[in-house]
Amino acid sequence: MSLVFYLITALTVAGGLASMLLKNTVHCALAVTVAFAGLAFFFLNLDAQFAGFAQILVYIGAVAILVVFAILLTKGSETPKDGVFSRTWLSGLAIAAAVFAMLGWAILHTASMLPGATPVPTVTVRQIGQALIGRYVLPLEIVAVLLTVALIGAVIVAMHEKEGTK
Amino acid sequence: MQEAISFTPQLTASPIAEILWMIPAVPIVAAGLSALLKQSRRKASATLAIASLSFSLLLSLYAFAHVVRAWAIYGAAREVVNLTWFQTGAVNVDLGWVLDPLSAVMLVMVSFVGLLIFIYSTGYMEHDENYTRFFCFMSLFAGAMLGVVISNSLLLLFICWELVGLTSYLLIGFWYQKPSAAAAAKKAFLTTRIGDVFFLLGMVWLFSQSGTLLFYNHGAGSLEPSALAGLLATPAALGLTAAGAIGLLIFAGAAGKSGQFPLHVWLPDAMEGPTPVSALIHAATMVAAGVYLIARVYPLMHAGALAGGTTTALTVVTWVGAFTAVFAALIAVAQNDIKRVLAYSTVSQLGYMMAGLGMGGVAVGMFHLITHGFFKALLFMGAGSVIHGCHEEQDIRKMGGLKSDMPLTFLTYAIGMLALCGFPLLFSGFWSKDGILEAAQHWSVAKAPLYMLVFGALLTAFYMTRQVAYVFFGYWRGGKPALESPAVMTVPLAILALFAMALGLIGTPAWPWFRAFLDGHAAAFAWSGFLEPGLLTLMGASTFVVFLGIGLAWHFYSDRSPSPQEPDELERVIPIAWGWLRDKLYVDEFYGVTVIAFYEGWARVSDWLDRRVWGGVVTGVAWTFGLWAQLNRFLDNNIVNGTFDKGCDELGVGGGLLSRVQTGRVQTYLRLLALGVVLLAAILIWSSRA
Amino acid sequence: MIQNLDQILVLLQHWLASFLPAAWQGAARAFISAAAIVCVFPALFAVAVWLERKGLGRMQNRLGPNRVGPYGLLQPIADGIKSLTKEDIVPLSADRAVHFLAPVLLVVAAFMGFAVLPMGRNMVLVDLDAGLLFYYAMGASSELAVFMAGWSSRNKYSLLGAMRAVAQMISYEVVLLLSSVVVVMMAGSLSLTKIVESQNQYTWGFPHWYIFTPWGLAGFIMYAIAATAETNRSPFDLPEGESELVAGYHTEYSGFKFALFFLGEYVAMFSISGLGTTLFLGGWSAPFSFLTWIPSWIWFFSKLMLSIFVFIWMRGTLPRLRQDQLMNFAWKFVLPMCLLNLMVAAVWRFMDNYWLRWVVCSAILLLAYEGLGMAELRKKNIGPRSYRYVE
Amino acid sequence: MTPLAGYLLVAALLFSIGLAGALTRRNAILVLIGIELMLNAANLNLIAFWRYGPHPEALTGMMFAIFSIAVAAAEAAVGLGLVISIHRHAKTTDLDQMNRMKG
Repeated sequence: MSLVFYLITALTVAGGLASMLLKNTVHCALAVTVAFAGLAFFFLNLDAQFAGFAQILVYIGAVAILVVFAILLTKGSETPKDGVFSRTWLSGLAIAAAVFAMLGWAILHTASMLPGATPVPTVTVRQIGQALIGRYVLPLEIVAVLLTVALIGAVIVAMHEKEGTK
Repeated sequence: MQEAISFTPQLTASPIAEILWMIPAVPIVAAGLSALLKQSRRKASATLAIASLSFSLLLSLYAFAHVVRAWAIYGAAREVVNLTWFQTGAVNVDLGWVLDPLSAVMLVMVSFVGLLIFIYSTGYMEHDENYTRFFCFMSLFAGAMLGVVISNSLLLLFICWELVGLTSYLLIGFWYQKPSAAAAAKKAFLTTRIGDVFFLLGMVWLFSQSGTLLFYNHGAGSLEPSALAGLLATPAALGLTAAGAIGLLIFAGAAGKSGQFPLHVWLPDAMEGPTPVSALIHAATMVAAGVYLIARVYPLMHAGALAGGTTTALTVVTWVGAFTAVFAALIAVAQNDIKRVLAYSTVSQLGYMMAGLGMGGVAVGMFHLITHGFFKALLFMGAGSVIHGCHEEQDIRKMGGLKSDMPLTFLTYAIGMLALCGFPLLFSGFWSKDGILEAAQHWSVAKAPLYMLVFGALLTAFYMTRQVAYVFFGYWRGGKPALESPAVMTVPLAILALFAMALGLIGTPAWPWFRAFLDGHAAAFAWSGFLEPGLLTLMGASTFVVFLGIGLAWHFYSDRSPSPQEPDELERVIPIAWGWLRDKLYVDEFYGVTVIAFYEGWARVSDWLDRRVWGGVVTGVAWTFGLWAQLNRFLDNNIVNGTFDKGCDELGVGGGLLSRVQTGRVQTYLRLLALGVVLLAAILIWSSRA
Repeated sequence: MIQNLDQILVLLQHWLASFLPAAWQGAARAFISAAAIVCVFPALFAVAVWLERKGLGRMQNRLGPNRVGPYGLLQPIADGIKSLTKEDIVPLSADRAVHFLAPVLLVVAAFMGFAVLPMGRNMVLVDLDAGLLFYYAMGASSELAVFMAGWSSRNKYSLLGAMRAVAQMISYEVVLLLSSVVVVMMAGSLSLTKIVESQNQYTWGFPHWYIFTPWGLAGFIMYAIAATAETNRSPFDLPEGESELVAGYHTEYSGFKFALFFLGEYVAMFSISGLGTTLFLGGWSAPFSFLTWIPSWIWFFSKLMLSIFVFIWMRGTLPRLRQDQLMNFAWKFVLPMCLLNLMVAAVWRFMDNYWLRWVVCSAILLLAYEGLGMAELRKKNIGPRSYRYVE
Repeated sequence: MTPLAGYLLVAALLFSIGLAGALTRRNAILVLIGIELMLNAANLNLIAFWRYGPHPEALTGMMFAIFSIAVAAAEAAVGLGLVISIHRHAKTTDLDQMNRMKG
């Protein structure tokens, strides 16, 4: 548990909390990018360089931008009159708390069995590439198809209907 | 990438085995090319198809010769080339092809008959505007079929198998403007699909058990002793071993393709397609693919049989085959469509093959398959020639006396008919059927199949003679007079006729070359082959039966009056039974009734569920309904839909009552979800501690 | 001697670091290099601004800055002082925090890119195994900064500019990535130092730069286009098209923050040119084997300045595109070409006959270029502007 | 407390935060953001287990994380597309008002 770990934790959790609590939707989006960045730092801290950079590229470079675009397109940036939280926010919070309690309990209960510090694994990008087209070629293909389908689907869903196609 | 797909064969096989893949590949490529051709490039497409298939034929002949040589030298000859398609996780997915007597024989048969039919169809399809499409599909089919033949991995076989099914669908529905054709195509596709589901199950099971789908892989294949032992060790349900159960599942797939009894309904309707298609796909090759598949996995079916004994799987195969043989023959007696008669006869002959496989082993069944492939193709092409000559008339009651108008067709057709009847000594059908009967005679389990098959032989002789009498003898009952077909159609007929006679000689008891070849031991010529106990009596019996059938039919049908409306002679004798037979023993109707009964039961059950269980089930049941409707649409449209709508309305009502729970708010659902997770986890933890 | 001249900066760094206890030296070296980067590039920025204004002036038949110092050489300093002393105005309705963070984030992101650029032999701050990925990750985060700037100033011009900028940057980022993937395929590594090493060889005195291959040339051209768009330079400078929306996303910025934007833009330009140099122009390697005695970093920076000059030149020459033309160009022309280029690279990789592969690859590319271009022209999506005069 | 346990705790916390947001916010887009957070927490778990697991050289956890990042990107694209089209029809992104599906 190094100092770095605590710093990143603070950053990430703060980002996450802010993104869920702030009133202004755009602020939330920006805050969540902080959380994403924090997670990327976590990955780097875990010697998963590739995953970390991929995280930044995908989430900050793409998802965050998508989100802010969506916010602006749906006029979501101005805060609604009747509060930002749904009417039944209390039960939701309770359930989330319950989930956290459950998870935390499980982790702490089994913490003693978890492995301690292990030697740093050396993973080159080359190895990852080999794995991607070797052992994991099938998942790779499937993900490729999925992405294509998702892209087309998103376009079709968000596209303006022409007259008469309704 | 090299790691992922390494196309290096795992051992060095002979050059011909190395390039065996070209046999199916070339026609498929040809199909791809002719798919790009313009509709007007008729000659080009035909040339492409014929050239590619002739290439395949040459290769096949070479491969055949190679195998024969190897067999002469080493006895058994089997070469496999396997390669890894891709690997995911620890699992290798392998493909491969095998060159052994079985595949070699089949290769030659398929490519030879196929080539003849291609040439024939250049004449037959002359006036069709979708000529190019036709040849594209045909060569695609040929390629896929050859792929089925050579494949050494159940996966590859399944892929080609599905391709074959697809092309069959496309070709039955070739004249999709005719609603009947479209319906027939759908029916064929879906019916075979039922079988294929079981096939798939069997395949997956086999994979999970033996870890490979390769048939032969130098001791590591799934059909080789080590794997078979493992399969025998693992018990399945109903006292079957895993081997038996998998075998039966695969047999279900085979039954679907080659129209065995429960799933035979599609084959007669498939005659909606062009006649060359019926000849190639639904007589000679594709329907035989099922039989070939069983022959291929015979070790699996036969595994665990004691000396001279049999296994459950094989017994099932036998009974299904024998029953189909008689059943279809009965129906064939009362058909008036020239092609339908042949279709039912095909079904019954396939039954013979299955029975032969079940009782006598690979050689017996395969021999009948090969001979049947030739003479049934001959018959279909003859029928096509007749139809062509009679200006697309298919009803035999409106024909007659053609023996003078179309002498060549008549001659060849007569030869084919005699071969199919099993006319003694001169015709191949006699020897191959005799082999099956002999096997039935020595079968240890029961004698009933023997009698069924003999009866079947009688019927076969009867209905074939009836047909010939109708078509070629008596007076011309049609409209404008018939014309002989062009040489491009009759020459292939002649060639096939030659084979329909000569081919029998490689399988006589005196010189069982074919059996020896397939079983991998030397063949010797000895007249003493005839002197085995009971053999001569059996031959005498079958000969007598054949003559009896021909004689009866001749007695009934030799002198028909010129009026096409006049009822069938047999109908006068046994009107009720006749009606039954004419209506194909009401199988389709029977399916309709049973399924509908099942339907209403299901409707009531689900209705009851709805009144009590909440919305999730509602959609579930509705979905199942949808599935059933999909699956049964081709059976009996109007009634099914009636029940279906009724059921859905009631579901709607029930759903309306019960879907009050759903507030339509996403977050509510998410909340319930999370809550459920927590509760489950809590239960889990609590139970694990207590 | 030559070696020392080449490595002089590295030696200097080590010498400086050697004053500290051994434990700290690693950190110290890193700090020194970072400091060097942070000092050098702003200086370069000043030079570049002067060059641009002078060059543009000449191209537009003006004198350009000539008041402050000889040939207006001190103009950048004057500008700097001015922008620093100016009042920093933040609109009342602006979102203060975001408005403040935007320029900072932009500059930081722009500078981060240099961390993985090898500016000479052994002259790279951190030699990451996934260097290229890191670079693009950093580049991606600058888009957010632009958006923040535009959105936070509560000004329709700013917002429009930001939207344009982000859309354009995203579209062209795809192209940027894909056009550099070919290099990765060939070098077999994402580490920029390895990429340079693989280009630092000579046959008959000529270097193995990737630009000297069909796919490399195509890749470089497409990379250059994408880079111009990424940095919002003319002819892709719609986001700050003065004539349309005052100054795009930094309309509402003044004084030092404006200077920061300015700086960030140029630094981004430097870093992206540096990357282009590294990927296609052989990084710090000399153009001829007999010139290798000249220090590697000189080569790097001269190539850098050369590409900067090209940027300026293009700005002086080409008219601005229209938004739809821009997008169509990106998605319907450059992107397909990029994808094709990948295949061409694969062909090149697996075809062993040297001359044949030259012919095949160039043929494919040229044909595709012709075909696509013709198709697009026919659809009137891109192509020469048409003018209609009053009869 | 082992480092792994620390990472797991952080992941759990992030997951719960995301869940809380997804359960309580009105704005559909923010619900999506919450879900993204949950996904990321899961990724953190995967990577952590990969790092401290017995076979890091097998890359399983890392691969899983990379794939899940890709899938998450697709999910975001589709989700936001849906939100936009819903907004086009219902003129709102407020989940409390989107209860057309109620039976």
